[in-house]
Amino acid sequence: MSGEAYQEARDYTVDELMISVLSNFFEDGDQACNGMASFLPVSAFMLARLTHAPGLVWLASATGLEPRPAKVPASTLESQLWSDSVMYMEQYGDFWNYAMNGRWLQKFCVGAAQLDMYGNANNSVIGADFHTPKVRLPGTAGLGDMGSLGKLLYYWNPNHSPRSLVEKVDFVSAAGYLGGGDEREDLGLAGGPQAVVTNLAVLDFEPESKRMRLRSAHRGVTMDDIRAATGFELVIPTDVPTTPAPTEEQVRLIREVIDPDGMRKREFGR
Amino acid sequence: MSGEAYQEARDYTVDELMISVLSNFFEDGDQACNGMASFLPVSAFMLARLTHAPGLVWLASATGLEPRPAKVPASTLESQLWSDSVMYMEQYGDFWNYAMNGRWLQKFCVGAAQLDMYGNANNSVIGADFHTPKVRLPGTAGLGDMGSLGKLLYYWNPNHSPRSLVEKVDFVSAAGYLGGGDEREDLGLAGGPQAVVTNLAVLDFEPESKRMRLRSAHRGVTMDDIRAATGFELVIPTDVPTTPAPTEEQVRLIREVIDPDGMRKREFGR
Amino acid sequence: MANNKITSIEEAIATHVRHGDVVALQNMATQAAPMAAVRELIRQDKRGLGVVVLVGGIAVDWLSFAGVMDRLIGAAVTMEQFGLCQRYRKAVEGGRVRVEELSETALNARLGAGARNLPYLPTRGLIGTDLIGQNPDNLRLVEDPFGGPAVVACRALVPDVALVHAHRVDAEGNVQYKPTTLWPDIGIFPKAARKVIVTAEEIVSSDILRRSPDRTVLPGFVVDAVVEVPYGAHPTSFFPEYRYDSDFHLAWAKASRDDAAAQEFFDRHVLGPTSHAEYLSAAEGAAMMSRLRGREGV
Amino acid sequence: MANNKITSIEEAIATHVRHGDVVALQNMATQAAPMAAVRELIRQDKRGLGVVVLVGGIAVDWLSFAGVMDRLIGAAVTMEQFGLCQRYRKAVEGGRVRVEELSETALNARLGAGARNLPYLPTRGLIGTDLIGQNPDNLRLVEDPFGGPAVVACRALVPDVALVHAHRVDAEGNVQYKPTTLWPDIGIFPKAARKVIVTAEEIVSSDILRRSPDRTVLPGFVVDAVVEVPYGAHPTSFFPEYRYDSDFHLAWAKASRDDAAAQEFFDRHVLGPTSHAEYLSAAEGAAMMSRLRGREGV
Repeated sequence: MSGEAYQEARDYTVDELMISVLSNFFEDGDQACNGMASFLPVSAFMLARLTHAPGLVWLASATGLEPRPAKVPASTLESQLWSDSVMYMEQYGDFWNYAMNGRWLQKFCVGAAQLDMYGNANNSVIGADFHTPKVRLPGTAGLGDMGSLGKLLYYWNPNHSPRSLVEKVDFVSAAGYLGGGDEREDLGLAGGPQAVVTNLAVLDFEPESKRMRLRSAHRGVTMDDIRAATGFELVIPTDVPTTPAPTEEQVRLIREVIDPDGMRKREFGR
Repeated sequence: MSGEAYQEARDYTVDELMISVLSNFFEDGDQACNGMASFLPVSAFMLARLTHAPGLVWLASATGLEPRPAKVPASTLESQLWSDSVMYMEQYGDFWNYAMNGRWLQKFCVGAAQLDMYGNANNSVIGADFHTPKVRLPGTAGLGDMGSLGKLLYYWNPNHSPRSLVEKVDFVSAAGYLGGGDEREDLGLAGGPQAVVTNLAVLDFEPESKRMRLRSAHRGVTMDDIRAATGFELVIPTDVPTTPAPTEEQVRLIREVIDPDGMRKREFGR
Repeated sequence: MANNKITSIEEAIATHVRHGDVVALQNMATQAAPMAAVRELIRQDKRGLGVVVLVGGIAVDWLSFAGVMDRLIGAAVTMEQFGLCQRYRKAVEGGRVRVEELSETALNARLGAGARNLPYLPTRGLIGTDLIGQNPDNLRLVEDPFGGPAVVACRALVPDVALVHAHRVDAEGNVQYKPTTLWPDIGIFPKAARKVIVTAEEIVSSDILRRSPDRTVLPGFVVDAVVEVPYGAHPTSFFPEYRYDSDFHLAWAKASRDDAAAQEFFDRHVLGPTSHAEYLSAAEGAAMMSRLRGREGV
Repeated sequence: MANNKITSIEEAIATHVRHGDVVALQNMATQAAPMAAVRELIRQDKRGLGVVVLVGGIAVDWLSFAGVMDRLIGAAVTMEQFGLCQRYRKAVEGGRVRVEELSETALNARLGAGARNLPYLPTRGLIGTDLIGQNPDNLRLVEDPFGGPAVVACRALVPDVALVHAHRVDAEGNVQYKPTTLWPDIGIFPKAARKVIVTAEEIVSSDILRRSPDRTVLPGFVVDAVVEVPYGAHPTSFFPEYRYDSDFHLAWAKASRDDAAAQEFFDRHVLGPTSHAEYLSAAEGAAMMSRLRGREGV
């Protein structure tokens, strides 16, 4: 790989930027697994394994260990993704031994319909009454577990808006920092949300208050854009860097090797 | 099979009699499984499947489903016993789903170093102090579970003696009827010991007191023999029948088909 | 020795599923749903069913649209890339389907306790969420008797019937999968349920199963009925045999947004066909099959 | 990508097992014990080990005789048709080995809780026995918060190291078994332990494992050391490769009843051989191997 490979790309799209950012959260020695409709995380895992983290263990769809998919398929929960695996892990009896254990599978990329200023997530219902909601969302699935099992959660959100980033979630389907401060800790819960990667910015959580904080803004995105697209007041440091661009090599790998069909684009502008 | 097959055999040994008695406890629709050093139960299951209970499901060594062993091998926990199985059942995650469930695997043939007048069993220690026992026995293994999980327990004992049939066990490794009467029921435990098949007699439990009772004496065994060999006072009805002899066909199958190597004899006179 | 459990899908559903039953439904979004059994539930107009799913898909959408189910116990309902299940959404939002939402570990714990005849099993998931307070009948925060952290006790759940689709099954109900990932539900759904109906791509002799006994995942003694239904999971996938039918899912996703269109689709594909063969031809059987096999590349 | 964990048995035991550790030992009476690892524990004169077994056999007898272990956590210890383990018996009766006796469901529950980071898991086994009162630190009768029957809470057990023997393993530690029944311990022992040492009949490339991924039973990321040891389970069986060595077991059973004879046997077979190769030749390697393979008829 030539030195130029490490040069920041000039020509990249926001999906490629988000994949690059997500991939940098994963290192050799981590184990990563993906759920359904997770084109950006899957691309990020594949990218990390091809670049800085060849030793990142990947459990595709939480069942196919160390697979060798040709490319990102049309679903992140189908057999083409776990092709040529070294192990098919059974879910009920086996996967949860490792996922609950605390020594393995400590980092998860997760999405939610609503995320609030303290990183609490809602994938259950929009509206006041759980049993006759305004909108019935898909449901918490494994997210309600990961939020409480001491995992480090990396949220991705391709549609940064006041509807998806709200002051308070209508319903807590997955624990973030609850009311903020030490509330999560006091409940005996380790880990928690680490970052939120959106189509506009990268956000994290202010260590004391646990309030969501702007870490970096994507190229060409202004503070006003971000404020207008966020349903609550973000903690905004005095100077906010621009999100580091992907390298030319990262962009090439994403476009030519990992996701030539552009499945990653499907997540945007829903 | 000719009518003569159903004639009582004149020529049979006590091991063959015990196998015949045990086999009659199992019927079509039951599921049976064996543990280690269980030559008589294994022979009984094979006999039942060849005669009155072709639909008896057998889970060899609690792992090989519906096996087709050529004969009883030198161990009842080795692969020759589960050869040609239709399923290899995993133990930790799977076997116990069925064994604990309550709908399946309801009858177990079990053995114990000590059995008392209320059917409590001891496979743990002889002596007063658990931690410096006079004799350290193998341990409760699955027996301590089966005694409490509502199973119907059929004890077999090839060495009927005051040492193995005692008034009170030194240590309760598996629950029988505890102190007798309703004590077991009051603890919410269903099932319990149903019979004890020894080299001298067949015993069961008196419905009210739950005390061990003589049901039948083997051919040529006197009341005095039984009294002398039992470490407590048995409930003895006014007339005690002779244990029904195996049929000629049963004896033939045991000797020629099931256990031509006579492994079953190993259990006697230890 | 054989206890022959082979029957028809009509007979199996008529005999083993009663109105009001809690039905555990194998399903993982667009994967492995026993769709032939699901359509039969609808054709027989079962009512008041509770449906247990890990991740329900088009099956739950159809059962909701048909008014067959009035409650769901599960972790999620979605058709993944084909979007949310609109008919299920409408039914829930209209109060016609009541949802008991559980995380995966909580659902597994409820079913695991059911299988093992335990009153409950614990999880450390869900702590801090609104899902515990929402479900006091089945989830309770309890102390650890050894002084450790509290756990969420998940009450035993014993479904009346489990519906399972498999690659191979013999007449006694021994179930085997071809090498592929095992669907999550197989690990526990049929083990917790009182009755089990198995539909399979193929009914085979036990001798076939004896060639790879380590691949038998369900013992016959837990199974009540066995039905051969090739493509029995269509339009969901059944790897490695065939993948999900994208065109079919897209067509339903589109139709489901409009009452008349949904009813028309339903009449053509669910209520109309009087047999599985008719269903397959309505779905362009042969063409569909080769398309799905081809695209799966197996 | 490969994280190469291949090492020698000496190195593996020296690096990963400390005096006083709780060691989970795969074993089922005369089956599948990681004997090469066991002999290395003895040669390195480890002290104060706790040994976790479902059903221990000759391995536990040797570890007791050598004074390596001072406590056992398990459901049973026996060599089945070769009789009780006399040296283990003497050690327990003499107060040199302390026993925490658990039923199978209680041991599984303790390890299951350890694997899943739960403070405890419940069982309904053991109720009414003396084993609960005997073990208040780890077993407690607790009420069901939903008003059902009481259960026995079994406190989480996390062994320091698990010793496993397998048919095949790759350099990263992905473990695969040939079609045979899975040893009970594989289901949970290595998943509950902090560290895992895998000895295998054969180290193979990952590509071999990828041919039958459904037969991989342990993912490499839980494994710390990988050692190739053909006949590594001798004198216990390792089906379908070889059966237990009856002559060897009988010889030990006889010798173990007499101090001098036991020591002599021990010097010859355990302490004497400085390598696994030497051990095998002391046990009449080639002759033994063909005998055991022959008699197993595989």
